[in-house]
Amino acid sequence: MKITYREALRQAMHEALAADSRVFLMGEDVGKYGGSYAVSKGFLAEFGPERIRDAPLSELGFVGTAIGAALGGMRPIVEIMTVNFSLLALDQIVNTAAVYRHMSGGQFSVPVVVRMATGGGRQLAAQHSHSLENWYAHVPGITVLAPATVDDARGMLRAALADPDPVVIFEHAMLYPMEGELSPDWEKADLRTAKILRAGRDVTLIAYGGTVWKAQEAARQLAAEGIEAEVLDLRVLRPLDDATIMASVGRTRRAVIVDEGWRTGSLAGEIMARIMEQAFYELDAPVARVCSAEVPIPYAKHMEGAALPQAPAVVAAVRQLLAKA
Amino acid sequence: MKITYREALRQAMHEALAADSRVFLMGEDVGKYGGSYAVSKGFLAEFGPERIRDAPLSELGFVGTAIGAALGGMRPIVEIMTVNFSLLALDQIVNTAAVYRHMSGGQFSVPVVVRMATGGGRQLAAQHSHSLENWYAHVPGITVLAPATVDDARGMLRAALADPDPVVIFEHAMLYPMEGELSPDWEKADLRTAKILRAGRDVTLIAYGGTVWKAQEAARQLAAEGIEAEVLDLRVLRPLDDATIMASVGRTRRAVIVDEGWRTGSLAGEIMARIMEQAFYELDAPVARVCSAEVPIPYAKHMEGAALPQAPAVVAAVRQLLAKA
Amino acid sequence: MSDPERKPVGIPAPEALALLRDMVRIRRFEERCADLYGQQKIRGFLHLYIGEEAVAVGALHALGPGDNIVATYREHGHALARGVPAGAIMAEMYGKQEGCSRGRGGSMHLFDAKTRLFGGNAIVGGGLPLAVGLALAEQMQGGSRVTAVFFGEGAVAEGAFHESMNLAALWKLPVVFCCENNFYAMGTAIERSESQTDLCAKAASYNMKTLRADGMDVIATQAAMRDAVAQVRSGAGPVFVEFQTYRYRAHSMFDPDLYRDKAEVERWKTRGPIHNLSNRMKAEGSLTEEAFLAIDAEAIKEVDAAVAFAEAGTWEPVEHLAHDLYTVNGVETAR
Amino acid sequence: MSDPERKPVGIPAPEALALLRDMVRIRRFEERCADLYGQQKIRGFLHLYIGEEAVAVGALHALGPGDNIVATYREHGHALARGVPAGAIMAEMYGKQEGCSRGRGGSMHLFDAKTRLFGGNAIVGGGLPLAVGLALAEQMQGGSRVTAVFFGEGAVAEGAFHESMNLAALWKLPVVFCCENNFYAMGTAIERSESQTDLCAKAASYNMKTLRADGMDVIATQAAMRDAVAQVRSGAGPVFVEFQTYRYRAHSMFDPDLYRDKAEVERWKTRGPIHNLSNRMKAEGSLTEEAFLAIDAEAIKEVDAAVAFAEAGTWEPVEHLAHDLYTVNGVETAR
Ligand SMILES: Cc1ncc(C[n+]2csc(CCOP(=O)(O)OP(=O)(O)O)c2C)c(N)n1
Ligand SMILES: Cc1ncc(C[n+]2csc(CCOP(=O)(O)OP(=O)(O)O)c2C)c(N)n1
Ligand SMILES: [Mg+2]
Ligand SMILES: [Mg+2]
Repeated sequence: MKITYREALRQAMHEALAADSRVFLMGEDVGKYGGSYAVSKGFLAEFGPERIRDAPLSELGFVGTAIGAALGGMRPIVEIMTVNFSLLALDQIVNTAAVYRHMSGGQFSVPVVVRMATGGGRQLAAQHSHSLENWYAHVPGITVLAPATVDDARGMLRAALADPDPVVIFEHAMLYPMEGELSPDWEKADLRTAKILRAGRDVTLIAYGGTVWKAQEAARQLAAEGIEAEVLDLRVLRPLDDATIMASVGRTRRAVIVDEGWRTGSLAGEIMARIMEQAFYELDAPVARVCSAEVPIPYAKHMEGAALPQAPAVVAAVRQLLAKA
Repeated sequence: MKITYREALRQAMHEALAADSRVFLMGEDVGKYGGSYAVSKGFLAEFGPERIRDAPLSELGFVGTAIGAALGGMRPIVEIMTVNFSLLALDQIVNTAAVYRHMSGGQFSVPVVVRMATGGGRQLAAQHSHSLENWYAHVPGITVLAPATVDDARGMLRAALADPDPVVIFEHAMLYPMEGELSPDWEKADLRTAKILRAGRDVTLIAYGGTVWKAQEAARQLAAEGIEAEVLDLRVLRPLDDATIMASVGRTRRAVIVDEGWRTGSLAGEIMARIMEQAFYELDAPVARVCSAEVPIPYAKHMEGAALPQAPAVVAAVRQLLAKA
Repeated sequence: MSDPERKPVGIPAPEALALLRDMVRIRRFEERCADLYGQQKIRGFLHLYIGEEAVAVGALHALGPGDNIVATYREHGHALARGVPAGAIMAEMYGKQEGCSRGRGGSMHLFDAKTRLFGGNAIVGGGLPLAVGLALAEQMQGGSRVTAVFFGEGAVAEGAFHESMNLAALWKLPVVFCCENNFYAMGTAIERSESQTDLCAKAASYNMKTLRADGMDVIATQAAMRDAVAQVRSGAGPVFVEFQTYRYRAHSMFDPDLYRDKAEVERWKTRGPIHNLSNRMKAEGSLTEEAFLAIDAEAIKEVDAAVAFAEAGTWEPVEHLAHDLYTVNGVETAR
Repeated sequence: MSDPERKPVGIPAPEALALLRDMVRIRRFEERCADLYGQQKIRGFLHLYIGEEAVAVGALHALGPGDNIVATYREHGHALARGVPAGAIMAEMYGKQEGCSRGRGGSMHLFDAKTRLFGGNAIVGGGLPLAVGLALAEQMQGGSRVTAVFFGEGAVAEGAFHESMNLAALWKLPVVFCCENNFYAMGTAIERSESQTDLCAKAASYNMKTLRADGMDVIATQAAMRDAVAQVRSGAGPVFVEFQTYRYRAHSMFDPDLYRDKAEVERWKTRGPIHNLSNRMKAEGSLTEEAFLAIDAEAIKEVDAAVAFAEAGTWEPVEHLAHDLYTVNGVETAR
């Protein structure tokens, strides 16, 4: 069945709201407006203002409120409109949600799910185009997801809500209108494994969220040149699935990581470090990465395009890797 | 001349305040209390409450105020008591200070200096022991410093204030009482280069801030075993001085990075990635890292000690590297 | 409220005409923006100010050229009223390097050093601390500039508002907090976001002077702002001004605008700021229909020229991507 | 203020005795903590509540066992008054695994699920949104628990305070905001941090009910809190209570306490909460000096036992470092 990423997310939330009265959705304009990305359209009428709770502009406050509500027995899904505004709420996520269980000696779990849109590509400029998934992936105590496929958009929320600890879900803003085939596997979406979306023997392209599709595009272009790229969708950014990564790199002996974050301190860098640590002797060439340019993302289309990682840059990186080896 | 790190910082600020009427210090308890780490003790009496400005508990507000004051022609030094509370101010640093010049097409520079204490080791537990230098090092538009020596504590501020763009300075809380010999070189402190603190041919230990001294300690222990470790103090976390790093690793062909951040997404990972990119074929062994355990830092002394990177772990990592090669 | 259309204009005709002209300029400029968005000449987020023109125009006409302005993502009106050339603004929205922010910022990030327009800020509440800092710098330097910061009523729920109000009042800083209360933050009506909808009462709790103005009446907004500016400039500390207004269009071009009663929108439209003033001027004999049409025609001409300027503009070379990232190395490359 | 020591106690003697006992317990416990800090048995930050005992004791005695408590880093008193065993608290400060947070939290992070003590929070203002959330959960589940959140007057300047107050008032949540106004935030006196030092006036601007109590008089704190809790439990929405109090000791063990007048400290000491109550009880004949000494001796015995318990406690094995990081894999190792 064909379905959009947005619709898959909507179905997932709808199912959760219908199934468990402890689940509620809170965030700016999730109700009356219908969600800034229209993911919760129609929910207010169906579930009412208590459970589809429009919050005032107070990211720190309502994210902290969701954490407290989770401690109080609810299963909140809190939506931060975009990752850009999540900086205002970071204190509550890092200093409360993430540490709470450990610091209390295991007495309290915090079953909160935090959703937010991320990424650039819509000419929204410097303050609205961040990709800070790497920052979240750095924080012990939380689980970080980046659904890139309609299967994961449909399946991950259920697993996230079943998880007794804080889970942060990044939805790449460019993916909402994307259509895909929903496979029966969506019900098996887990919070632990990476997934090979395309098999290939020459190089592994490692990506997550929005860059998965750029990697796929690059793989198609490379195939035309006779280069068989394997495309690995990380899916889960914390904990990283080292086993799947290393198995793939062990087979292909080369890897390029495609990451929309700024290069320095990117998640791509972390994966390179892990490959260095765990598969150094299996590499035929140094792992490469294609990231965003290290600038605030500009508004103008051509400049934004130049700042973000694109398929041709991935293709070029692969060619260079193969030339070097 | 022997001097403490705290005193070196104090002298640097004193000099700046005395030399330039545009410079002022703002932060929680910098005045009447004398600074939570006593760095600004006595300043209030000397410079008055306008220029030694106690701020209410409002990290977002007063950091943004400092940014605005910088735009308005002042040269603010804003002190965030510790990196832990800086999460509350991150929005202003990332979404205003860092992007301002680029996004305005080069019309406005933001000459603000943000100082903060960082790190663990004093049994202050999960909410007071963060090391998030890597997050700041990820952000284009700012310069990030980690003075580890009394020379840098004394010298970096002058350079930071002379810089027309935002500079963030991390002072490791364990270093304040540390004594060191102030060398005449302090006046040459720049905001671009890493520094070799100890020369050695067998392995490069790369560290910054508080871990510099753990690396030094490890180097001393290794020397007793006949292993000559080079100790590289990064000093500047953004931009990273790749040239000095690669030159050292090119000589020693092995490196261990010592970083108090949590391992996943650590600055150590970034440096490993860069070495992979730039010096892969010169390596005799995969680069290793010694980081903090990925847990909220616990209060109990032995647990905190086990969570933070320590010299013996560095020694062990080096031994393992050499055994492998 | 008494019928605003009967109130005497009460200021000299040339001044009133200047206000009228700026409101018409903004209206025509933004109507064209909406068209151009449809044509995909303008992209990204576009937030129109249509209906609210009296606020920016009245407020900015009460400020001097040395004063500082900090605005939001809904700031075309402020930039135009401040004197940023319409061409530079339009070029910015096209993403051309002749734009007032070199095409880097777009609609939400208009900057202009010359007129002391410190942006365009797309983080709700993000401009408030900045304004406090500009005011602090002024106070410390013994200058007489006033800083005016604009923000929506939605921003009042943010911690940034609270911290900024407290700092400004505590330190008696020369800043005017200009709250553009258009009663909605995206789809959220003020009753659903504020436990206390009397925003002046909120502001007063910081021991700050407050004023409320009919934001549909440019004479009233200017008068209130003059009052506020005079107090602030005299050293009496900050003032909070609530401008009650309404946006006639959706929040942004992505907004289906399903959360408001059409009747409510229509009701507010009867109070439109442009005919509010023009009718009063006509009643008093200081404006003829021809004169009004001439103003309108001139505004349209200005917009045409702005569009032509933007169309003729050039694209920043992609090699300049990392320019202006740092001041020292103007051409530092991203790495 | 009329002489508090002349006011009738006004509650039954057994109740008054219970209040007195808890205040003495806290006082003796904390005096020992200070000693133990000198001996380096306790490390990290240690914030003493000495002088402020009437606040936690009065407030917690007005709550039921099902209610939720959210506290700050200055929370020994709250934990003790809430019924967390003194031994578990002392062991926590020793860093022993018998501590109420397994030795992971120390003085600033006392947790106890059984008595619904949701910490100990070392981020100023950090507990407020959490409390709002606990209250929201309660409201949504139709329960009758009240959440009491404690914070200093310094926290009132934080955005977190403002956002939390607005959310709670807007949604009429069952939470009592207990502001422990000891007039200083570290070295910063309230006049230097708040443009409006009347905190009830600030709180009232959220359309929230407010109460002010003499925080040195446990009868008054309990009465105010009972009032607040009754209103909140009746569904009338949140209440803000300002307890005016004073800390006799420095902010933390690192604080040289140079920002306060010694005379000011001495003046407040004459209003000490313990002798305030004990003298009134004695005057009314409901307490003899012997009975008081017996209470004191009992408290000292309890503290001795707590110390012995802590001393006998064991260190968590370092292999357990990553336990409790996630719930699913209770023993997931850090990697
Ligand atoms: C911190 C933050 N949160 C959320 C948003 C998304 N957003 C943009 S405008 C807006 C509504 C703001 O309303 P208001 O302050 O009343 O200004 P108006 O748009 O009505 O002029 C929201 C929620 C944002 N830009 N920044
Ligand atoms: C967000 C944050 N900023 C700064 C600090 C450092 N700090 C700890 S306690 C304190 C003073 C708080 O004063 P108040 O809220 O009045 O509580 P009190 O200590 O007087 O009980 C400060 C500045 C902190 N812990 N958290
Ligand atoms: Mg609005
Ligand atoms: Mg206090």
